[in-house]
Amino acid sequence: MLRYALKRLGLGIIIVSVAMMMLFAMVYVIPGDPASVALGPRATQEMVESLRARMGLDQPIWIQFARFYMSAFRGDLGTEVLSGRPVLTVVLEQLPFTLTLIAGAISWSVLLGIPLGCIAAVKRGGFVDRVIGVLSVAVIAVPSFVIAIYSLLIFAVALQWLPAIGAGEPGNVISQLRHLILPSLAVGLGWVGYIARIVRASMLETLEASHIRTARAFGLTDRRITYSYALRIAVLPTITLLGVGIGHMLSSSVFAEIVFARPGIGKLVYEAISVRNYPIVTGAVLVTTVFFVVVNVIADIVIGALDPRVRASFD
Amino acid sequence: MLRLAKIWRIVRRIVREPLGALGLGLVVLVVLSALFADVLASYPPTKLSPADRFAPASFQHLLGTDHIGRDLFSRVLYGGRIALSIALGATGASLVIGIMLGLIAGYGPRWLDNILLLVFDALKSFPTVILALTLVTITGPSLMSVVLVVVLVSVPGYARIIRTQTLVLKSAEHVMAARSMGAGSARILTVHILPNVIGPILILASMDIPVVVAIEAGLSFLGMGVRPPTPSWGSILNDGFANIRDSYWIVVAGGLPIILTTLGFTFLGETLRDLFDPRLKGRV
Amino acid sequence: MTVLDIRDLSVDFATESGALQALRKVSMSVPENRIVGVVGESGCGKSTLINAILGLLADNGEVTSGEILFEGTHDLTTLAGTAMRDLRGQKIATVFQDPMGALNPVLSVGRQMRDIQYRSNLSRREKDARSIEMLRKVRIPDAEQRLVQFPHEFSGGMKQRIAIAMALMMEPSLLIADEPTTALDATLEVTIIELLKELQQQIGCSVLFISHHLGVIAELCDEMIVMYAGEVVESGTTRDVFHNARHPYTRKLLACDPARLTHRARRLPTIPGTLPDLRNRPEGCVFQARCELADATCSRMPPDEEIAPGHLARCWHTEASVMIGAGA
Amino acid sequence: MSDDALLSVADLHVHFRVGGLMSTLAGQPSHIEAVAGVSFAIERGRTFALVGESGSGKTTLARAVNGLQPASAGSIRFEGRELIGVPKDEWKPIRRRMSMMFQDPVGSLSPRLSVRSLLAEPFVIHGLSRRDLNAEVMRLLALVGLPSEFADRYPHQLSGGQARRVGVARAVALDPVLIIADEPTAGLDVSVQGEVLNLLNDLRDRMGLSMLIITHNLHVVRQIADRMAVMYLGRFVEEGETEPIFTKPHHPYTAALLSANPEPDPDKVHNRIALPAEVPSLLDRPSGCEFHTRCPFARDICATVVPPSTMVGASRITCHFPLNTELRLATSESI
Repeated sequence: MLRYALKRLGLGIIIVSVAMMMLFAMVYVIPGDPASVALGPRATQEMVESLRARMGLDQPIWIQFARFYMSAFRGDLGTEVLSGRPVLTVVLEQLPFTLTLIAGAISWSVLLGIPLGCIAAVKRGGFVDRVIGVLSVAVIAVPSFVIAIYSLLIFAVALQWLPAIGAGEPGNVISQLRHLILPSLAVGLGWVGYIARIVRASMLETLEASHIRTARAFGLTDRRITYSYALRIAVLPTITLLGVGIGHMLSSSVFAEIVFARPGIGKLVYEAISVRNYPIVTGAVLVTTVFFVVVNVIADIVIGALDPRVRASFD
Repeated sequence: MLRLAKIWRIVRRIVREPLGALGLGLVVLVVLSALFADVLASYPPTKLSPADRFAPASFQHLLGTDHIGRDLFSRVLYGGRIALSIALGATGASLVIGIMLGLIAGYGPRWLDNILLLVFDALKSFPTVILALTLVTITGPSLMSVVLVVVLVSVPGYARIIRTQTLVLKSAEHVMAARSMGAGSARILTVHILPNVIGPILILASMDIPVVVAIEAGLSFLGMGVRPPTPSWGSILNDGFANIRDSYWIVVAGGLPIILTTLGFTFLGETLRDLFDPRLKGRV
Repeated sequence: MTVLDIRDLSVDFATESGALQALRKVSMSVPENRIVGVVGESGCGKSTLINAILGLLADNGEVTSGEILFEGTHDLTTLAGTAMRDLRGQKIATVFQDPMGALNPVLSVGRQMRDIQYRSNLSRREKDARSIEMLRKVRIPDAEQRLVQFPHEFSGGMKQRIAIAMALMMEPSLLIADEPTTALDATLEVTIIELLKELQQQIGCSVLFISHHLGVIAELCDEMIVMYAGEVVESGTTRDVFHNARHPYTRKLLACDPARLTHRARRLPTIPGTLPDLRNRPEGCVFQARCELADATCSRMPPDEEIAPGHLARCWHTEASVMIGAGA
Repeated sequence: MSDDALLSVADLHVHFRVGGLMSTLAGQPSHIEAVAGVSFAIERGRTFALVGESGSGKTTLARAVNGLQPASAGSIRFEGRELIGVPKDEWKPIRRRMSMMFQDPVGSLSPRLSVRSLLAEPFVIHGLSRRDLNAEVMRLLALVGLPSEFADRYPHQLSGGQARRVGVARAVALDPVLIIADEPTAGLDVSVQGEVLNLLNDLRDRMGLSMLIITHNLHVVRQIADRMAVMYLGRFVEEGETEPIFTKPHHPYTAALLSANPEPDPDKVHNRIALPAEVPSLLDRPSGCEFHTRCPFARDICATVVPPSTMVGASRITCHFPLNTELRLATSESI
């Protein structure tokens, strides 16, 4: 188990390194000089030159990359050009807001999606199954930012049931929760559908497996077969899906944060881009990428713990 | 003639499913309205008329007007052209690239496979929208940037599926049999592997069309997609969002076509998949 | 007493191109403390028969006639869910063909063996002790240590032993073994057969043993039935059927078995022709299209001719059939 | 081993890489030897059978002969030419002379191709498409006894026996001199097995083919092979003429395999040679004679000293204490 976890972690580190290489290539190799862009058209040649030197842009490309790489591993993502604050601090300030949003979205979509998937699988082919099927497909199809805008229009503007803007007063949990409802609805709604579908599908697949036939032939009760023998296998794909899904949720949360004027990584990046504040952009991308990879490593380790076959195949 | 009869049979099978009929209807509606936008629209989509700003829906303006008096109905029709052409173009490009890379990774040498897998994993580990925003800042907002984003985001998915299938088929007995006869890699890939992996991936791609529509609209909503004044559903939403408290109809006009298009293509794709490849059921 | 008594059982499957009659008027019985073999080639209806007995027919399958009497009292075709479930695992146990898929991959072997004892009042420790005892009986070395292991940590032969241990744990009165050795190598196959025989005598249960391997049936079974296209064409003691087969199909099938040829033959015997379409069964005898004795009488349903006490053949020409396959 | 043999294999080894970098660093073996030093020859027009249980390396050996699996050492001479070290692009003409049939009758046919395209494929691959392909397809169908309308069927519409016939037709399409058949009767009912074996025997006689048959089914061997070899853990334990081995096996493993065959006669009393324990892992080969962990006749020396390869009668065997009695596996006793 430990070996498996270590291997998985090693792979994660390699993936992050490759991702950093790509990020570096994208930002620094593609034409357009960050220094002159950052300073705007009215900057003098000397100003640009001095900023270039300060940012290390006058060095050969591979030295720039090595520096970027080494400092990133030390946790130094550079400093913001204008305010001079460390980028990591700025990004980490915003991270909790995004995490809260994603946690909210995951919890309610899992709590709703798994039971719906089970019900659909058990009542396969029936009316309830069909309704759950159509609804799942529908909520998956509609883009989350449209859901965000429409729910803002309906619940905040028209009905005025819930607040439209911000993350709530600091320290006031009730207010924060009220501010969380609409954004997490927008981010999580599609996931109810995804989870319900995958649980239904893997449940049906598992129920057809020959070991389930064996269990039936030994007279085990349907309850035990469904919820103990089959569900244990059927939730495994859900965990993988959620790991990958964190990426999608980070994307949806960008929209949710902009629509609901909520602080967070997405809003930070969006605003940094409009003023061409590159260090913030790369820093935020790196932090979210690391976050994504870490979540996936954890998801794989959880699966390894639940499924002895996975552990064995990694040895 | 035979082909037409075959297509007709498929259409009849789709329509027999309620969801398929609804999906096909919506898709036909969206495609026709985009094709005949110039006939159906009563105003040019970019024509300003400051006198009519913020007009709610009426017979002159079926969906109302926006903050600079452009007719929303006309903009929605022309926006459909943009959305659909990006969806088709970008999906097609990603498919071609994805299939080629997948075949190379699955059939080629092990080291190349490992490198490609790492690249795919790394690409997928960037959150889509943040990656898109970063790219667009570099390349500037344009139609091509949107296509580029879609390709970068969807190629790893297609390639991975094709790779897995290819790996399985590579050691399948019918491929071994062809190799033992002396067939070369080109023949094995095109005759013995590709026809067996392409069906599922085409269906998956058709189900990705709504995703591409959403990416285009999303980027345009953030002002990072097609440049104004080109009409796009996303930019209509952007215009409307600024005025959501007073002129709700603008966001409604921008959002509805997105919802109808994504639902239409998804329902159609689901039905196609259930009819032609039940094995894929439940894949997301 | 007869443990299992099947009378006139017919099963239909609804398919897109019409009803498929998978079993037609199948009658057979399994007496107490006997091993009864079912032999037949693919498509003969062996699996349908087992699924019908266990009440595990697919959703599109339906029993259209007949009854399956278990211990003379319960008709398994009409038994409702809970009552049927109480029989399964308790009174009727099953070992399936595929040893790889028969155990749940994410639960330990011990947990699964404990779970099937859920009806007993034993403590957890006592249940585990019983599991260990059973594993020892099927000769799994280091049974205590292996209880906590997962199915993938066992070889195919070991998994099949575990499946047998689980099946016999509740000391059922009927064990159904569905091609339990087909997936195994020959040297493993004989050890499993010998194990089964030994445990059957120890426990004193009856066994319904399904196989396409004539040698295994001959070695293991006391009685046997031969199935073709969903019908029982011949039944009797193993000795009667092997030495004095009277249905043309049985005679041809026996002749085909290369194990009978102890010297190299110029041409191996075969059965020309193919199975009839079960959606569109021929009138009368089901084997007539492939039978050289077939004549006009065969278009009427043949009777189950009694050759000797307990030896039946469903054929009009049981006298003439002795000529078939004689050359082999 | 005579020089004019069609195929002669000498001291052939095939390795597989197992485990990754981590397990190598942990000191576990990084390779397993699936085939570990095997020698045999096939004369023209003769049939040679490889017998063994799952994991014995017989399929790997066959694939190595055909070049589908690279060999790591040894020699394979086919029609006088050394095949080991032949560059990839020179294999094509060799494969025209040597064709292969695979285990799964239906699965070894490409699912999206019609029988017509499947039968035409050998000609297309070898650049013979100027021939009248339709006539060739019809000729092949007739050769294996399938009606001509089968040309328009697809693999999933064929029964196992029919698919196997298509496989045989593909294998003989280009008039090869050697056919390698991996479990030609696997998954077929006994009544169909006979048809396939008859067909193979016929074609061999008519076309003067040589065959290498891989199987676990001893009855098949007896009906089709002139010579045979028994494999255990990637090595031959016994090799020789078929009939003598069947009547008088010298290696205990051969004897055990032969005795493990239940016979279709309820009155036979079996004298079985039971094999205790399980087949050892290739990662952890036993010392001395590799069969000693399961051999009922093993003595002390067997666990320590590798037995030499010796000729006993007409067979070459690897055993310290060859059996030397007529095998009486079963005795008929009238009851």
